[in-house]
Amino acid sequence: MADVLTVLALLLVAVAATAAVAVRDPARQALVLAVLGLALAVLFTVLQAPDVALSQLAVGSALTPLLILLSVRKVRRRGQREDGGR
Amino acid sequence: MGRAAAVTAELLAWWLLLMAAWLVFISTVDALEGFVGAGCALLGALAACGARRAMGER
Amino acid sequence: MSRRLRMWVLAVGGLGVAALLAAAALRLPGFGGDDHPYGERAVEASLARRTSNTIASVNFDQRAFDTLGEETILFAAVLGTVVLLRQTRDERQVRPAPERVAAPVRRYALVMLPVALLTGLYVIAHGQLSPGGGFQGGVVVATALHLLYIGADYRALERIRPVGLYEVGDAAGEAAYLILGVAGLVGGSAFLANTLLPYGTFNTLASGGTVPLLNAAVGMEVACAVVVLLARFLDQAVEIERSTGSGNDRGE
Amino acid sequence: MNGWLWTATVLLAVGFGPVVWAVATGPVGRRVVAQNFGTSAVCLVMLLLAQGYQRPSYTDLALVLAVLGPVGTLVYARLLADDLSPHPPHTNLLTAAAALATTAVVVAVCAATGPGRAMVKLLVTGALLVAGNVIASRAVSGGYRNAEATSHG
Repeated sequence: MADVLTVLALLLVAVAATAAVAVRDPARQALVLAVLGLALAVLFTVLQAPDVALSQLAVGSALTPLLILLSVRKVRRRGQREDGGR
Repeated sequence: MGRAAAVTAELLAWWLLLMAAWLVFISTVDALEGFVGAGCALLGALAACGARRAMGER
Repeated sequence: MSRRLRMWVLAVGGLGVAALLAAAALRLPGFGGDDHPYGERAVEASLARRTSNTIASVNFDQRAFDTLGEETILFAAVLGTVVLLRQTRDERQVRPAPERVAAPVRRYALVMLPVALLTGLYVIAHGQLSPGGGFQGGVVVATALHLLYIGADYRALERIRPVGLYEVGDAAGEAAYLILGVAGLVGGSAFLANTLLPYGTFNTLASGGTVPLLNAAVGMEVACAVVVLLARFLDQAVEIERSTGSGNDRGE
Repeated sequence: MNGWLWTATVLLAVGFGPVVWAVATGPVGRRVVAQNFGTSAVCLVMLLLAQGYQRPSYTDLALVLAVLGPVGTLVYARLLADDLSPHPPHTNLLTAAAALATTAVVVAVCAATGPGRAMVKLLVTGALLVAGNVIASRAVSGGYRNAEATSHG
């Protein structure tokens, strides 16, 4: 009966991944990617791969959002410059 | 003289706190773990003091 | 090469890959069964060299050459980012404005910076004992430094993080990994072979021969590489802007 | 599947399931709050799995998540400030729920591991998680912004 946990983890990853693709705005996508990272970390732990889960947690919880949101900020500031800035 | 004492005191406080955290984190305690922990705790203490000073004078 | 033709080439290629994948999957041992030909050999070799974390043994001992490739990929990626995100002639650097951050968040960042740094170093040092290693720990160390950007502003972070030093650290980490590999060669066995150091006693920090050293080298390289990467992203997002623009918009 | 794994399954389904839905829909404020709660839920699931699989080394995952999770939420609070400030989300209820769940799980797992350094490590992880969660959710819900009436730098 250990499959219940595996199936649930797989289901959460599938739903989170679909949501990550469905969300189009980059800033919101960064949030969904963070939650997808958490779901993947749970799946890797359930499948007894803690090193991979730790890599996913280390990168996905703070580094990826920072990179994405800094890029969004750069594009937004450049966008404001085009239409006359603030 | 006061400032240097204050900085070393803060450095020492951070070092002790981080050394305690290291001893809690590791599973088996032995001499080498202690040395490596002392080194890492010192690095952490230096970073803590540097960060506080960098954040202080803005 | 019309669009339709390209679609057909894609379809044929995709079909071939699908067929190969299906054929391979059919011959895999059952999910959750107890028949692990590769796993048993890896664990056997890992225990022979007294490395309790088999993944670290596979990463840094049995297939250390692949990890050299992974590490160089990260090094090259950061190098590419540094080149792409450099400041071009028509851009200028603006001093970042001080950002007012609430006191509790500032105190939290000040307390968590050393704790996160220590956690990262702990994960690097115990790579061959418990889950973790150079890559994971390096990222945690790099993220710890950036708590200063979150707790205060980019000016405070720049004061404590000389980028040149981290670029040297990045290269030094990569070089250390190579030197350890050549040391194996000089020591009479093969490149990156784990025959140099004694294997030590099981489940202690000094176990696993060169695995902890390779872990430390990768940890240093990854930490410095991520700091350099984030430095370039922060520069572009906060400081660099087009000088021909209205000009009064100061980066914050 | 011992009791710990069943609890982890229930917490995953009840705690983390709605988070995945809440982070994919609705206003940005609620999404950041959902991400913050998701971090706590998964950290607790990691502690339960570590106990369920009888592998104390898995608690390192919960420790790293307790350290980096709130940092991720603070990154959102900092870089999405423009989207969050018009109508900040209210998070007190959720933070209280997270703190309660954390205390319950940490106490249960500590009772199972027995006194010693391992228990201190669990307590440290729990404390880091609760502190990070409280501060991150206060930062997200603008609890500090009007308190100091800081100029929007």
